[in-house]
Parts: sequence; structure tokens; C-alpha cells
Amino acid sequence: MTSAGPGKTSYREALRAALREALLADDRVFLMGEDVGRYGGCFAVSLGLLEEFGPERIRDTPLSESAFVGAGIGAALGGMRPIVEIMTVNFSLLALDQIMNNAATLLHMSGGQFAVPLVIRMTTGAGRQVAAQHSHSLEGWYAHIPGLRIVAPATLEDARGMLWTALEDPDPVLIFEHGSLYNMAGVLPPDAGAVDIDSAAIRRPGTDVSLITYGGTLGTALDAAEELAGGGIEAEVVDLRTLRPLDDETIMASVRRTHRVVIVDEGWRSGSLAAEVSARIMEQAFYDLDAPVERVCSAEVPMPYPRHLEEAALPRVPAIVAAARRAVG
Amino acid sequence: MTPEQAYQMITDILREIAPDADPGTIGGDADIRDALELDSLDFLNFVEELSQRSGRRIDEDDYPQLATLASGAKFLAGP
Amino acid sequence: MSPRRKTPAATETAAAPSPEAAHHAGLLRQMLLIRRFEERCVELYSAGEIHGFVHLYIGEEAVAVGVNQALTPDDAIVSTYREHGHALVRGIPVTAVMAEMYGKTTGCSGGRGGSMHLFDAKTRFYGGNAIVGGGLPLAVGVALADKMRGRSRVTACFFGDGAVAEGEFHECLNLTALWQLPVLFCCENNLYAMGTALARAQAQTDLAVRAASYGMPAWAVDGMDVLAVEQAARHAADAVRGGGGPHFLELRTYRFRAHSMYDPDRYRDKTEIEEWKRHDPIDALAARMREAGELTGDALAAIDADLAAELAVAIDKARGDPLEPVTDLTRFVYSPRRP
Amino acid sequence: MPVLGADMDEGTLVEWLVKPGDQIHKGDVIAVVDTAKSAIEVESFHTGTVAELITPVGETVPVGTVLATITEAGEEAGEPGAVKPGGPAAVGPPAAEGGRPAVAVAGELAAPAAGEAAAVEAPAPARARPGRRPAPQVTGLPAHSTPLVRHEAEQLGVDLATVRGSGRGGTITRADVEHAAASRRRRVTPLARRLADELGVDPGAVTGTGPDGAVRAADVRRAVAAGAPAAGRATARQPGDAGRPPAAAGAQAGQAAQAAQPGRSRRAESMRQAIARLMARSKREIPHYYVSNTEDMSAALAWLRGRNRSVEVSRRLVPAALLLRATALAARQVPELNGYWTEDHFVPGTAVHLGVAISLRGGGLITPAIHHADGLDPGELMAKLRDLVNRARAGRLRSSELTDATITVTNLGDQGVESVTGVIYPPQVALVGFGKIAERPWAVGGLLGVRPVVVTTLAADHRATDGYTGGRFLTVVADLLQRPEEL
Repeated sequence: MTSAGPGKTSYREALRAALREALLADDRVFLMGEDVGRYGGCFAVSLGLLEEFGPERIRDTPLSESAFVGAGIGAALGGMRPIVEIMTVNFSLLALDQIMNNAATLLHMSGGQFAVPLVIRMTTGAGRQVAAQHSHSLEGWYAHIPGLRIVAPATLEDARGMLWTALEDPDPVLIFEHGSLYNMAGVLPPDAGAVDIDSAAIRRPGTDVSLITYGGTLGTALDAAEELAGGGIEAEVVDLRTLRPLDDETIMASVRRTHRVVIVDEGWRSGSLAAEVSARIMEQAFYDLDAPVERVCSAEVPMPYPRHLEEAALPRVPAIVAAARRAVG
Repeated sequence: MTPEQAYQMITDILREIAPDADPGTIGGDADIRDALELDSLDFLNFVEELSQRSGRRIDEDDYPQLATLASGAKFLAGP
Repeated sequence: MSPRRKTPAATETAAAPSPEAAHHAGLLRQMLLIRRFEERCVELYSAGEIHGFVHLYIGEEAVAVGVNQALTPDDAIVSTYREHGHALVRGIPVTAVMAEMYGKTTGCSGGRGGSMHLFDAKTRFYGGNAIVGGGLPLAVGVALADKMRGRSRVTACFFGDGAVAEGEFHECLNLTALWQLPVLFCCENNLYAMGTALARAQAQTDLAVRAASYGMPAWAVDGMDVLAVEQAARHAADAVRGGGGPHFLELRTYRFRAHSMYDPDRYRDKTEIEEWKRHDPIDALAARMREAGELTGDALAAIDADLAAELAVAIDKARGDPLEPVTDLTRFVYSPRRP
Repeated sequence: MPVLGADMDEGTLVEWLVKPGDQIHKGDVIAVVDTAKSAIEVESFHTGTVAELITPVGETVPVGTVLATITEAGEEAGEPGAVKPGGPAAVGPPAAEGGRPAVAVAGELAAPAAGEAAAVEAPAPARARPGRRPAPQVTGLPAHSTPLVRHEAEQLGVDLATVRGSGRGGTITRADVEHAAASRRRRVTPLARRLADELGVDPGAVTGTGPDGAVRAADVRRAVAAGAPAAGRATARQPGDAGRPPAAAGAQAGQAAQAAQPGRSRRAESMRQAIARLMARSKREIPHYYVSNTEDMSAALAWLRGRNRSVEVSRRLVPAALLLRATALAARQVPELNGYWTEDHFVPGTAVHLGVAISLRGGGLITPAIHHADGLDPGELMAKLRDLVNRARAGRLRSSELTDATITVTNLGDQGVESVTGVIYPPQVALVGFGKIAERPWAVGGLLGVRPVVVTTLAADHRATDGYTGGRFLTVVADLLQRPEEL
């Protein structure tokens, strides 16, 4: 089993600890998905759990995204607290029918009779040279759907703490884990536990520009903020954490402090989450803006394989710094 | 300068300074500043204009003599 | 007589009926309830009182009624958008189903769903589902929960021949068989996926054969014969309940009316429809009962009159029931209570 | 006709201060126009020669109407129409239309006669790429324009498809194009706009440092700190400038000199309402606190008398000059009271711009500022005060004077009141009041004497300062008044 080193915990280990805690605490909880058991999870998140909890609760599924995601919905209706793992967000499209047409609609359509307390975890994002069918950031699509709650843990604390809160939620929660984060390691307090899945967080306070981001680009934004600080620009970094419903209050409070905004979103720009955040800022904080809202998003191409093209397609520090400088002027 | 000419000069100047008030309607013994609502700057303008047109030196100590139309006319017409 | 009674004991003319006769009378009444309910729906739809997509079950009543005989109140049903029959025989009150057609708060889905989305938690009726094949994964999950909790329950999953072409059908049959989940798959094969004849869409038109290939008992049943359906369903449901894993029934049936209201029905030969109407499940059961002396005189007319009265009451009530206030529009997008 | 306020849609030309042939420079005052609120001087934003005065005195015209044409320096008088659009021919056609006065705008002279209609082109096809049809116009009316106007539009980079014509039959006039160009050029960020509003700065008069000259919040703050007049003069108002300083709304006022003018009562009414809004806002938003003192003025008055004795009337000082001088110096010494409360914090003024409340004959109040008052000796202050009062009453104030006071003085003593406890002008944080100078019994060295005294009061914003600071301020004023020779 991989370990992050003495005293340190990796994002992967934090997720595993959260799964383990949930499986121990509530016998209605079970994990299912492709290769979550014998293989240990495509990204080794569930490594060792089969041995500890057995095949009933760590269920390997056939490659049938629609069936096992739908089965998760059905099991939730039947009183269980399923955690469904989908290998990558690209594969989740095979289950989109179940997520959209059933998970998101049943409660409303049944007049409040059938809630779906389901958690779906999936990997998202690029940066590992896995090309155009394993690299996209489609969480913005899911954030479009009323009835779902969409969260994106970008820190060890959130990787450790969001799952339990999501399981306690009576409605479907989709957790998007950025593939580049699994090996991120740091010191996690021994008492780390459940965290809220309602609010955005200020990861770095600043006064001159707000870098609003989430998930895999939080670290990029923090790096950009560091570089900007060297040039005398104090950037505030906002981690959205919950992509639906958005925490407008925290976003607007930051805009009111800094008056300039750069939204960093690994999704494609057109019709993106970045577009939604930007629109809300126009609606709610227009008279606090001292520069046009800037967006740094992925290039509008299917993710290419070679490193240099992938790098060129992704939101990276120089583009964020340049956008922030434009905004600050 | 006759008292009549002096009177005329004073009312002319006051009309310019306070165009919305008619100095012809106030009594000869009424306090000009109160009746026409002149502030200290208006009064200074009045004195300045008066001094210029009459060619007379008017000191601050003379101001009390300019308090009413009657006393003013008498002051200007005087030696 | 109470119009709410589900199973009439007997008619006035049949003195001391046998248990079998009483049972048959019950089946007849249930099929007639579906038939008359939907006939009134046609009328109300034409009058502009109810709206949306309304898919009629007329001709297929034997399937819902027969399968329901095999289910207990603990069992679950996952259905399709042609689900008035399933809902009514499951015991959702006629008034609640009719109110749902009217979109009223007293409807079984609070008026939110309409014809295609009847839900009822009390009877474990997990909804009409308007995505072809979309209900199958739900049924798998509901059954998975029962199995994991050690509950001896059956989940009856209705779907049409059209769903067999969907990937979800194959994913779900495989997964259910793999995990030996207690699902009773009820394929209502009415030969048409909307306008596409089975033979024009499927290489293998023997659907039971396809199900069997996933490793579960599967066979075809005459879906126009309510007694045959009941018998097959009892057999299969008992096996499922007994831990025998999923079972599959292909119920060969036919809808007498178009796919939905005002479908021009250009894809079917009129003579084909007439031929199937000669096998009307209600007529068939009534004839059998007459032959056995279980149905005499004007008993049928009496049931009809009774049902007409019951439906009239339900329609009157639905008309007067309240609409949901617009201020409730976003209610239940998320659960009202979160921890 | 420049836009001199967001709610202004027309103005009346009161006076031409130039005539054709006059050389004028950018920033020169060339005309006086009357708005619903006040008579305002129109500054030229071009250097050149006045070619023609188009709008006659007394005429009321919509904003955006060309008032006069100016031939810019270096231009040949005989150059094509573009620079001399208002030639004599311009007056002809409108006059022919039943005597409609020459509010006609440049460009309209060339509006096509019926016979020339065929020459009219659909707007702006020139911008479309060859072989690609322009998107269909959303506005149903095809806007007509003349070649002259199209030329101008091209020069200014204005897309005619976006311009609404104000000429006959929807014809796009040159003024429309200029208006469009001006409104487009004006880039002010939302925050800067709001801030300017709060600080009473005309954003149109602020030099923008953002992309394409966009005015940003920092520019507004800089302009305030620099004492906006410079900025105010640097860029004259242009047609289409929608900025309106709200503090000026409270201050912009009518004038007595034109008492007989129609519209005066309307203006008095709107000024009343502007004052009402501003004062209500002040009392609503500002937690006032008050402190007061009574000062012995004998030393100050004695000094004043001695000084006035030796100078001609025009150079004499009134006591108010000393009071203002003392206030200006105190404001410099207690900077916490000199500046603005904005965005939940205090922004100190970098200079002392002393607002002076001036009551207008016929009602109303105006509070223009004496810029850099702390740098003026009493004589200069007196001269500024007289100039300001005279111009205020003549309706000849400039917008910058109305918008950037950092602290205000009200001196109701002249009206004979004993003391005045004032209402602060937002976003300022202090208002100093002086009552009348009156003889009162006064204890000096254990003996009772009669002395001229004045009651000084301070109303201050409790968000910005506490009573201690206010007390300190009045103490400084008192000390200064006891040493008039040092003023």
C-alpha cells in the first residue's frame, strides 16, 4: 500500500480513510464500481477495503455504468447509502441517463416521496497525458442540473471530510476528484473529519484580485498568487468547493474586497462553470467591479496526448498571472 | 452731490446687488442689510461700488452711517 | 356497495360463489377498472381536461392484473410510462391516479408527474419512468438493497419490447443474474416500440431466449390470458422470493389503441388490430366465466355501472382539487431537511 | 448641447461668450446653458476658431445637438464639408420647414432630398467581409445617413448600424455619430462609476489609466486626492458624458441673476429636491456628533479693523475670511476631519478644499469649494470667497468646484443667528458652523467685560472620528482666532 511518508497523508489516503470511516460507521454504506475491489480501485483509492469489508460491501461491477449507477439510485431508494465510483468523468456519460433522468428528478417528480441519498465519486481533469477520452473536466455540466449537489475536494481536509457529509445528505451528491491530486500529500490533523459541503473557502486572503477556482486548479491558482505577490499584487484565492449550489455569498464578498476577478476553470470556456460564476458576479456585484471579469479556462480542444500540447491546453500559472495583471492594470 | 442724487445712487447699486428685492419699497429708516437680506460680502460689494461711483473714501468706521437709506444719502451728500 | 372495494365478493345474482369464481370476478373487475379508467382518460383528454403524453394500456390489462396477483404488499414495482394499469392494480387509489392526471396536489405524485410519472411510496411503486429502459437499473438497485438487508422481497420490473434494444436492458439483466438479485422482469411485448415493429428492430425476436442467455429462467406467456399470466407470475415470483435469482417473463400482448393519444397509427394493419381484439383479455375471461356459470345475467353491466360511478366520483373530486401553488415550484428539487 | 447631468435631456442656451472668428482654446468657456438645475458654463474641448454659432440664445435643444462649429487649428477653412458642416446652407432647410429654428445639426444639411434617396445606402456594409452578408438588422428601420456622416463615422470608428438617427425620418446626423463616438469612448468601470458617485466626482472629468483609457476606481481616488479641479479642467465635458456628480446635485443651483427667466421655479424646485435627497441621505447614513465653543473675537476683529483701515475697499476683509482661514488651517492640522467616508472607511483628502455654504437669493443653497484653502492667506481667501459668491449667485460655477470639497463651512452668522448645528455633506465627514459675532458679557481675568464673541460648532461623522477629535479641531480654531496676525 502506498504511503505518503512519515507523518504525511496523501489525497488518496485521505479519501480512503473517509471511505473506511463511513463503512465502519454505517452498515447501509457500501462501495460499488469498476475494479473497486480486487484491483483496489483504478486510482488505488479503495485499496485494501475489499479485504477489510468483504465483497458484499466492496462490490466490483461489470463495465455497465448505467446499470450500476442506476442500481446505486435504486439501492438508495431501497434504504441503502451507496457510494458509486465511476472511473472517470468521461465514462460517466454512459450513466448520464440515470444521473440526470432519475437521480436528479425523482424527488421532485414524485412530489417529495422518493429522495435519493446517493454518493457518486469520479475522477476528473487532465494533466496526466491520458488524452481525449480520459481527461476532461465535465463537472460544470453536472453543476447545470438541479437536484444534484456537486462538490470538488481540492485539499486533503476536503478529501477526508466531504464524503461523510455527502453520505448524510438526503439527495444525490457527486464528488469530483481531480486526477492530479491523488498523490498530493501533506499533514492531516489526526482529528480531521466531516466538513461542510455548502460553502466556498478563502484559501489565501488578498486585496487586489480574486482568483476563483476549484479542484485541480486550486494549486495552480495558489502558485499564481505567489508569483503575483512577488510583483506586488495580493491575490485572494477562492476555492469554490461546492459547484452546485454555488456559495454566492463568499464569492461576492471576495469581489467586494478586491474588485477584480479571474476565474480559473479547467472546463472549456463556452457555457462553462466559469461562465456561470462570471454571470452571477455581473448580477450581484456589478458595481463592485473595477475591471472586466477574466477567465482562464482550458483550450477548446479535445485534450491532446503530448505533454507540450496538454500543457498548452490547460490553465497554467502564466496565463493566470497575465489575466490578473490585466485586471489589476 | 445732492441727497437726491445720493439716494438714487444707493438704490441703483442695491438693485444690482440684490436684483430680486426692490430697495424702493423699504423705508428710509429701515436697516438696509436686514431688509434686503444682505450678508457681509454683499455689503462689502455695496460699499466698494459706492466708493467707486462717488469717488469717496469709505472707512469701516463709516459703515454705521450706511445702515439706512436716509443716513446713507446724508453721508454721501455730506462734506 | 362501496365504490372503493378492490375485489367484489360476488354479484347479487351469483349465489354462494366458489372461491375460484370470486377470484375470477376480482380479476375481471380489475381489468375492467383499467379499461374504463383509460376510456374516461381518452374522453377527458379530448375535452382538454388532462394533458401531456397519455399512453393507453387498453388491450394489455391481463398483464398488470395477472402479475399483480403474484405480488405481496412488501414487494416493489418499477414501471414504465404506460403504467396506469400497474398503478391501479397495485392499489393506488383511483382518486389519486385521476388527480395526478389532472395535475392536482392530491395526485399520487402531488400533481408533479402526470400520466407518465405515477409514484406511490406507500405501495412501493417506484414510478412510471418515461425513459425506455430507464427503470431497469432502479429495479436492480431496489432489489440489491433488499438482498443486502436480507429482506425477502420481489421487485417486479415492467418494461416493453422496445427496452430490449437498449443497452441498459443488457447491463441490468447481466448484473442481476451476476448478483442473483430478486427481480422479476416483466417484458410486455406488444410487438411495437412506438411505431417500430419488433421484427424490424430485433435480430432475435424471441425475447425470452435473449434473457435466458444471461443465465436466468425465462419464458414466454400469453399475455392476453390473465389466468396464464397469473400462473406464470406466481411461479416466477415464488422462485425469486425463494432466492432463485432473477426471472424473466415475456408477456405477449397487444395494445388496441395507438401508442399515445392521437398517434395516427400508420404502422399497423387494421386487420392485425382486429385480429388481436378477438383475443381481448376481458372478453376472454368473461366468456370463460360465463361458460363456468360464474358470470350470469347483467352482472357485467353491474360491475361496469359500479366502476362508472367510482370513476365519476374520482373525476369530480379531481376537478375540484387544488393545484399546487406556483410558490412551491422549486420545492423538492432538494430535500427540505438536510443534516 | 453637453450632457451636464444624468437626468438632463435638454438645455437652454443662455448666452454665447464667443462669436464667429474668435480664437478659442481647449478649456475656454464659450457659452452658458441653463439646465433644470443650474446655469452651467460650457467649456470648449477643442482649440481653434469659432466657425458658426448654430443654436441661438434662448433656444432649448436636446442634448447632443451641435451648438456651434469650431474649425480646429491647422484646418483649412475651405476643406470639405466635414469641418464646416454648419455653413450658411445649414440654416436654410430647417428655416424652410415652417420656421423651425436652427437646432439643425451638422450633417442634416446634406440629408438627401427625395430625389437623392436612391443614393442612401444600408448602414455599415463596409464593415462586412466580402462575400459574407452582414447579419440582418435587428432594428426594423434602415437608418439613413449621408456620405458626409458615413465618412465621419468611419473616422471615428462608429458602426452606423448601432446609431439611432435623430434627424428627419430617422436620418443619422453628424451629431448622432459624435454622440455615439463620445459615449463609446467613455469607459468607466462599474466600481469607478459608483465611487465617483459617492465621492461626488464627475467620472467624465477623470483621466483613465485603464485599457483604452478606461476610468478605474484608482483614477477616481487619485482625482479626488489631487483635488479634482485639475482633472475637471483637463477634460472638458463632452456630449454623451453621462457622469453626474451627486454632491453637485445637492449643490448645483439656480441663480438670482436670471430671476425672470422661465423655468426658474422648476429649477428651484428641483434644487430643493436635490438638497432634500442629499440632506436626507446625510441624516440617514451619517451618525452625527456635535461639539461647540464660544470664542472671544476681540483680537481678531481688532486686527481686521487695523488692516482694513489701510487698504482700499476692494481689498478689505470680512470676519468670515478669518473664520474660513482658521477652519482651513485647523483642517490641515486635524486631517481626520478633512476627507471622505467611502466604502466603509475614511479616505483623507490630500488637500483642504473648503466648501462654503452659500445661500442663494430666492432660496436654495450651494456649496462650492475654495481649492487648496489652507494655502491661501486671508487676502487671497477673501478674494476667492468673493469670486465664488459672485459666481454662485450668477450661476457661473464650474462642476469641479461643486464636487470636491473636503470639509464645509456654514456661516449663518450673517443672517443673525447665534449658532448653527449643521448637516454634513456626504461623503464629507465634518461641517463647521459659525454664528453671528455679537457682543456678550465675558469674564476676563476675574472681571466681567463686554466682548464680541462667536459660537463655533462642529458636526462630525462618528464613523470617522470621535468627539475627542472634534474637540481638538475646535480648540485649534479657537487658538488661531486668538492670534490673528499669524493667520
